[in-house]
Amino acid sequence: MVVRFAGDSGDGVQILGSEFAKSSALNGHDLITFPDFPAEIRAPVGTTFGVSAYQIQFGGPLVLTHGDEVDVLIAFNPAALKTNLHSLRLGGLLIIDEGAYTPRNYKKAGYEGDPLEDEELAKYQLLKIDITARTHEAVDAMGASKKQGDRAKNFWALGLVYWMFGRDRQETIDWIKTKFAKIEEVAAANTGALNAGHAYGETMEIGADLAAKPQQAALPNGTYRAITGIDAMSLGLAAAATCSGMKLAYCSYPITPATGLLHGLAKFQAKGVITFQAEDEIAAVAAAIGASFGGALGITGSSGPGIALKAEAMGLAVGAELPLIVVNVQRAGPSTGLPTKAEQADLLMAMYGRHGEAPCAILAPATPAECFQVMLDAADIALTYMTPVIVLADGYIANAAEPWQIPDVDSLPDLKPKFHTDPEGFHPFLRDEKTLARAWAIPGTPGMQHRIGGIERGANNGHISYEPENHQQMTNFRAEKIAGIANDRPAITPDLGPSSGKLAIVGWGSTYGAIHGAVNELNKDGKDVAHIHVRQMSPLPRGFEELLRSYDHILVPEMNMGQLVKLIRAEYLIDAKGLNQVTGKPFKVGKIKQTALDMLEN
Amino acid sequence: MVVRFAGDSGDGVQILGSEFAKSSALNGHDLITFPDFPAEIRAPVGTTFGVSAYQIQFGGPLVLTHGDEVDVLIAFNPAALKTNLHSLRLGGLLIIDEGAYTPRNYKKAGYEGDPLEDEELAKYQLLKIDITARTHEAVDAMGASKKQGDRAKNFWALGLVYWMFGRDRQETIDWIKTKFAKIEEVAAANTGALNAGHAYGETMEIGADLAAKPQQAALPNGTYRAITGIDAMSLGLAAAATCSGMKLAYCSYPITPATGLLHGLAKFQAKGVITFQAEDEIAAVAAAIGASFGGALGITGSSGPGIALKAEAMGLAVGAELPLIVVNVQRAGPSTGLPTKAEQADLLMAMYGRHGEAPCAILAPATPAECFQVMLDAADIALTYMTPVIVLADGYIANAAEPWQIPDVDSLPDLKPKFHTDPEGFHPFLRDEKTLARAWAIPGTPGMQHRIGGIERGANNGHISYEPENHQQMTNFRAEKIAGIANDRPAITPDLGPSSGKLAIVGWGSTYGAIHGAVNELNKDGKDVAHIHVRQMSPLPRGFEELLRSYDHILVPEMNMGQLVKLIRAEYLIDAKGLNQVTGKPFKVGKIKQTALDMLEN
Amino acid sequence: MNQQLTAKDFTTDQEIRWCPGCGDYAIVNAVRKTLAQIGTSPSDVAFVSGIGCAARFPYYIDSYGFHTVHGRAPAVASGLKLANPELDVWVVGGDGDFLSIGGNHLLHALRRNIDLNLLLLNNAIYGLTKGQYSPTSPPGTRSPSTPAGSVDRPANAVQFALGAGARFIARSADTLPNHLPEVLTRAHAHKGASLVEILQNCIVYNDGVWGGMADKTTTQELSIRVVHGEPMVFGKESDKGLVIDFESGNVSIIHEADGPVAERATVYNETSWVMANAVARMEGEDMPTAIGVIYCDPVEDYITSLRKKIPFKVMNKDDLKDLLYAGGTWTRDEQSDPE
Amino acid sequence: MNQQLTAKDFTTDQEIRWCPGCGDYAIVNAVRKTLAQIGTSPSDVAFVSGIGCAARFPYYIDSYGFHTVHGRAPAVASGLKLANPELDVWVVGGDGDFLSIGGNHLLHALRRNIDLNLLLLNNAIYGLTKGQYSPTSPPGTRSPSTPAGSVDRPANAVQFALGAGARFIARSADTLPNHLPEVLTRAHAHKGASLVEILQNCIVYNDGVWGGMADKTTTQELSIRVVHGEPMVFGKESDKGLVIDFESGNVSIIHEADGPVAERATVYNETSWVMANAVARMEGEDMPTAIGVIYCDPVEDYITSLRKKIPFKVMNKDDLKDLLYAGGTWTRDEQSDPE
Ligand SMILES: Cc1ncc(C[n+]2csc(CCOP(=O)(O)OP(=O)(O)O)c2C)c(N)n1
Ligand SMILES: Cc1ncc(C[n+]2csc(CCOP(=O)(O)OP(=O)(O)O)c2C)c(N)n1
Ligand code: SF4
Ligand code: SF4
Ligand SMILES: [Mg+2]
Ligand SMILES: [Mg+2]
Repeated sequence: MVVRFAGDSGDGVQILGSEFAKSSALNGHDLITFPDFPAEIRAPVGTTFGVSAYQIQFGGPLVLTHGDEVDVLIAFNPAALKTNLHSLRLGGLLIIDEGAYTPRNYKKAGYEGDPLEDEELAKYQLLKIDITARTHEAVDAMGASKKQGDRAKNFWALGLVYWMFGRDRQETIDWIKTKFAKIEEVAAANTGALNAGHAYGETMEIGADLAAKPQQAALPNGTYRAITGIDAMSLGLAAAATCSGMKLAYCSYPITPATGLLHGLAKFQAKGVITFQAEDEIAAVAAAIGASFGGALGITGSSGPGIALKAEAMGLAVGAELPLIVVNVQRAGPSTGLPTKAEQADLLMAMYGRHGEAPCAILAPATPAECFQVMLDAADIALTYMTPVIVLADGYIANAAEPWQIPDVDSLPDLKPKFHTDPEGFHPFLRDEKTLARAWAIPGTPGMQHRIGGIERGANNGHISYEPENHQQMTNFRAEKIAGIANDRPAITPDLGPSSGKLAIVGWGSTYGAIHGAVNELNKDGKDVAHIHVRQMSPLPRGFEELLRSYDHILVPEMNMGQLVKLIRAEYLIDAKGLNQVTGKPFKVGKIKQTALDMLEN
Repeated sequence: MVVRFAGDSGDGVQILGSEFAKSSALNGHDLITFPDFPAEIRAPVGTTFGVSAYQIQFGGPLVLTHGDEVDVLIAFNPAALKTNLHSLRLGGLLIIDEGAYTPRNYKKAGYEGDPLEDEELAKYQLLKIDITARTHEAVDAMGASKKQGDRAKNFWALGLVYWMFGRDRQETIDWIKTKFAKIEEVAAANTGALNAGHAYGETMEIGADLAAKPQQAALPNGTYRAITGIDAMSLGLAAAATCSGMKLAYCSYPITPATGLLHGLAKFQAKGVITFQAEDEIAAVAAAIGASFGGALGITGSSGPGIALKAEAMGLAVGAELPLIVVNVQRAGPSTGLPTKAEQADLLMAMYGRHGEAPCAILAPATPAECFQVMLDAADIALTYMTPVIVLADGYIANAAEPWQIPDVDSLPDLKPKFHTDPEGFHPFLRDEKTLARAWAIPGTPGMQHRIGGIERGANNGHISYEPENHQQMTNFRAEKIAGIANDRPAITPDLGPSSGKLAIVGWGSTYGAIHGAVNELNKDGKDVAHIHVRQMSPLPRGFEELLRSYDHILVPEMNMGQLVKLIRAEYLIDAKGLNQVTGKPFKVGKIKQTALDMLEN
Repeated sequence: MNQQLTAKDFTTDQEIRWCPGCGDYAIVNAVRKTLAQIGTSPSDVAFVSGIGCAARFPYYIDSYGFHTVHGRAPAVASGLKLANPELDVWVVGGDGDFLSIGGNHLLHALRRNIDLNLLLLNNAIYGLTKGQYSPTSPPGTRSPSTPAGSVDRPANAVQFALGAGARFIARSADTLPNHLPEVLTRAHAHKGASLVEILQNCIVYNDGVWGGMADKTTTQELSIRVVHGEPMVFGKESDKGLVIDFESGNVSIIHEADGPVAERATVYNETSWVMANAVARMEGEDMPTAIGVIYCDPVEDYITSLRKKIPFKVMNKDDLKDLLYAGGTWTRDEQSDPE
Repeated sequence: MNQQLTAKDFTTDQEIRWCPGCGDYAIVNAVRKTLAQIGTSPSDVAFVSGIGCAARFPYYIDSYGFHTVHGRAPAVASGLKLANPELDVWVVGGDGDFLSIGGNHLLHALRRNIDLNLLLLNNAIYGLTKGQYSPTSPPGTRSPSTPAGSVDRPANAVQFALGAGARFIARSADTLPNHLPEVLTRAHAHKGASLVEILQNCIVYNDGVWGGMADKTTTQELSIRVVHGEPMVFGKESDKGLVIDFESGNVSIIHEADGPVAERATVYNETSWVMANAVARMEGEDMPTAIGVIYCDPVEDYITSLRKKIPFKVMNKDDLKDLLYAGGTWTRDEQSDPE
């Protein structure tokens, strides 16, 4: 079941959505939510570029995407209708707030005439309710001002959908109480609106005809919370601090959509996280590197333009062989591009976007919840191999939410680094034979003074060295160190489908849900298709070539013009085909499925 | 014939070398020279890290590299011997300045005992001359101070080699006169030393036994000058200014080895070149972009670390579709790496080192002299397609010199841009149907006001657009525009050898000479091998795939860990093999030849 | 252009995308009005900006516009002016754009004294990225990145510009529709880099940060218009004045009640760095905010100095020939192939 | 450490790679001497630098050293200090490193007042890249990138730091082996960001840029040691003095011949930004260069302020649990598989 709320930025759509999501989870559904913010902070009321939307798919046994097509669309004003109608499936339920469909408003949205008169709408089940008026009816008596009444209409709509999907209102009522504890009349108005919406639904028997009742989730027992990717990253980093016993220094400069990580971690300051809003992205990565030099786990995060600025300093971390995590919450580029839209077009920059031979490890979470574990893995790799690790998330993963089973804190891995303290025979480029990690002695350790930097170092003494053969050797070390990570980590296996066969659809990052959904459907249709999802982009995972070779065809859907597909082709000379889309929007399951079917036919 | 001069930074080795090179050219030889600077400005006298060297290969019919092995080595002090002896071929002539081989000096160089007593030297023809003493004998009477006398020993040595290779001294004597016009006693001392060295050679009949007398060059008739890559780039840009009738704005921040371009162009200021030393590399590229926005040809240049810093702003130039030339004189990385050593490890950064899908054109000169034409090509592409063009040179090409036939100014191409001046139907993202270049109207043109920037633009009106399909379309345009450049430019053909056969050795950039030399030798030995040299790295040249497919094997020698080879493999699924070396030193002909022979055997 | 221009001539058809109530609206109007008064043709004007709410400016001014990348506008504009010195170049950015990521470019543009009009729209917050504190936020600012309150000591734009060697520094506010154009006109007239700090209200993330400046009545109490050659008098009733203690640099308030302020207040001298610094640094509950041309002490601008040394010309074929043939050349003129 | 340290304890086995005669030698010696006197154990000291001749510094000091990338040392050091506040952190860079590419990081390190000792080795030239002019080069500097002479107005490090809000600013020179350690000791003692500008001679590319400062006799004529609470007297015979005209900020020279200078010269006050600015800005043929602690007016440093608001602790499992369970949670406890 896919529900989409859309209204003006001021309509409280995001609150409405997230309350509904919480209730869906409490009702035992699996779910994925996706808020769709406007690019402007607060565009003039009623304009199309000021429309804010929130989409949720809930049900079971597994929900993989926020849904290709919407079953129920609630459009609070003409601008919301204009920009969102295309997402509604034919025959879907369209609820509109009649009170907002004035000529002034539909002209602002760019309609010539009254959109509700348009024949186009005949394709849907249209339900016109004057939500604004109904809300005022319910709350005006409670002492709320006109403005407060206007603002409560999102709760009225929430009450309505609660009725439609048989939800309990108590959690939300409690939440309203806490949230608006200081402004009693607002709390009262919101609760009143919620109840009124619910009663309206009940009276009018709205939604009784909604096709299939959504299924329950097939999730294991445990304690859950709904989590966005960005929050899962913050928590993953907090966990890395606990597991490593280290200080965590997150140094960043605000940028959409990475800023949430700074906000999230700043909230943890009192628990022991250091956050530092630097003057720019270069200072941010430099400070993170300084923190790592000082024996903390230095982390920086940004999005495309900011990551591009960090390239030079990341090279320093490669040369100095210091642990560092660089989170790139990708957005659509080039340049400023579409800052609020998602894209996966920074993979090759992550691989190659530094001067000289400067290999890094690169990980990419596939889902919001996975971000937690990926951050622990990133910390583990950074500390074990003394290397920068790039984490490639994107605007979709960052903002989308899904249920996440809260892990047992005691079962988290031990990430404690081995700091060197014995001066005997020490130099900073002594290497661990197995991992090739260099020896890490941190400032303040008696007797271990040494100097590192970005100039090439002698492999045998750690001093500056301009020797030709030494440069070759150190370059080899740096390359082998990263390549060697694959040996210590799990071999790749398909996420779904047969481990050999006709077609493997290979993805990475946020295309997970769409690919998984498509392969699921294809398998159900008896098609010999597998889903392979790469989370370890550099080094590519163990067993990847063999696995790929066990299928006749390889399809690589990416929200870019073909980047992973290039790596696969260059690395293995396998004729993988790309399915590419750069529209700032996630793939639809249907598109991937259709492409796969076409490939299977040929 | 390969001669190498090596001495302390203060010994005047670079002057000695370049005077000898000039005389070699005047004598009708082809030649390539390569200065080998120390990383330090002026390290303490006598230390190995203060050694400065200059190598020249001269002869004919064609000289391709500065030589794998040295025939004559002149080592002014023990440190020079220590760091340079390995380059001398067995049986080669070793000339040392006996006066400098004191215990103090050879200890400073890190020798335990007197290196001249070492049995090792038996492998060479050792010629010990107390050059310091001989110089003083010659010049002390001329009123030169002790210091001036000491400093004249490079001219003494020059006189000696002039004798050995039958050269005329007059040009140099004239040059000394102009150069030291203001300090007469120095001019006299230098000339005196030159003559004395020559006389010494004559008397002692030194060099009479030098194996083969070098051949004359097989160069076409014309007027020549010796030119380094960096000077050829400066002149190429100056020519671009003349040919386009545009202002040329070179905005840069000093960095080794790219600084020469700033120095070179600064000298042309009075002729109409604008140079701007910015506060950093980001400001430099930003100013160049601003200059282009203003209707000039904006150019920036740097080396690896500085280029990395420019990535974000280069994305802006891609998005805003402005002409821009970015010269990267590559040096060994990662990070500060080996700043004075050459490497080709920034190719993939040039291809992919920007966030989002941000394709650029990339050119790479193969030889110093070629840099002139490549700059004209870069300007042509930048202006024709409204795109950034990256030029990948390296420290070797920048500093090496070879004879260059000065082109006829009247035969240079017309690069005049078509500025739009007609407001009718104009918007800045109107595209030329053929080239896909957007319309360029420059500030100051009446009635053409418009706004550009890094946010995605509507293909149909040039306004900001967040439309999903528009982003796809614009991304396609940007990709197709760059891809289309290949159609308008020549198809690739082998530089040497058959156009199909057993093996093609494919190179780019400064490996040209070594590959050409190797293929030359292989062809002479009757081997079925071709040399293909790529100068157009993005888009890859027309006909490249077909050409590659016409050979059984492809070998790609690169001074990196395998970058062009990755592009070839990904693009064409051809199993090209890499031959990789990152020692900061150019390839030796012998190494490439041997690898080719090994491949041919298998 | 001969006919009188109006603000409309500098208005584009682009819908403004600032939040309703944002102080930027008033600023864009003031700028349009100023441009019309100055009378340069729109096609000879260029607006360059970085990224941020403020940096959206070029879309709303009908001129040549370049919305570049965050922080780099002063550098882009420097290149533009070097290449096209006849253009009237305006640079617009927020406090983050100009003083955080772009601080270095601003420093060097000011120091070099390139003839740019730099408008710093200071709302003491990062608006576009939803409200993080900025380098001009007062200590203790609670924001999503400083939930416990910031501890950084803020940058003072005027003081920074003085330290950078700027020769024209002014301050006004979004709430001063008449004063702002006056100051902008002065900035434009100044040949060299002119920095105008415009106090701007971000109604969404930092509403009221400039305190009473927004309110007509309180403005007169809370700000002082410094005017060259005039005593520093302020207050609705012109009943207060400022006296600079030159030795300490401290400024104190005097009251009409204690004698005529116009006679006792320090006479402002816009060419004095001491006074400029003193009024920029004034702090404390009652101290007013100095607005007006705070410092103006012209020296020759970069391009004029440069062109005195190296007159500009376009390179022609003869110039090129000179360059190509410079240094040693030799001519090869063999009748037959060499051996 | 209890036993008395010597300069040798801070000396590495690395061969120094500066040009013979470079002013940096004297500076490294003065720093070693200062460190020994301060007496912090070498293992509790860290040196961070960017790139340049000056930035080679860490190799020659036996401590923890990080030779980072060009311009970023103040930012790297800020992160280091935040992570490891007990370390004694020194940052060394040239005028290019600190004021050209690194100007913004220096600005923000000073503004934030992070407890770093920042040594700016100012030779008014780019040494390592072979002699281009720098932001501190005097106008008219001829260099390979400005063959006709530079036209930029130079940055004045002290004035810049004042504008940036620095609370400790000092100046000394490579030629003052006793003065330099004194100033360095003061800088170290200052809690917060301390900027020390050290005039340094680049014998290869800018020999003599600081004029007579290099020469013992002329130094006393050409520089003045400003000392808090003492009259500004200078000259070999202490026969000259400086008087600040506070209203204009101008400084003039007085002579013993006209009356006792010690009585007439202005008494220096290092807490006064007016005096600091005045002596930083002095210009003209005869005007001496001010050396010494030019400005020192401490305020709480960044980390102290931060830790007052948010005491530092290491995150433990309970903290983590709190975070993981924050927000709404629900428990799933089905006996069998859901439908
Ligand atoms: C390289 C880069 N870093 C960060 C951002 C994100 N960003 C956009 S505007 C902005 C700051 C906005 O603050 P300010 O400059 O004060 O302008 P305002 O929005 O307040 O007018 C930031 C951090 C970006 N676009 N590019
Ligand atoms: C990103 C980057 N840009 C440029 C350089 C080249 N570079 C190295 S040091 C330097 C400037 C040196 O001047 P300064 O900081 O004054 O130090 P000095 O050598 O004079 O001591 C430059 C431009 C570099 N290493 N990295
Ligand atoms: S966020 Fe603030 S500065 Fe930005 S448009 Fe809205 S009110 Fe204006
Ligand atoms: S170039 Fe100048 S600053 Fe650098 S080491 Fe030599 S003398 Fe010192
Ligand atoms: Mg702001
Ligand atoms: Mg310097």
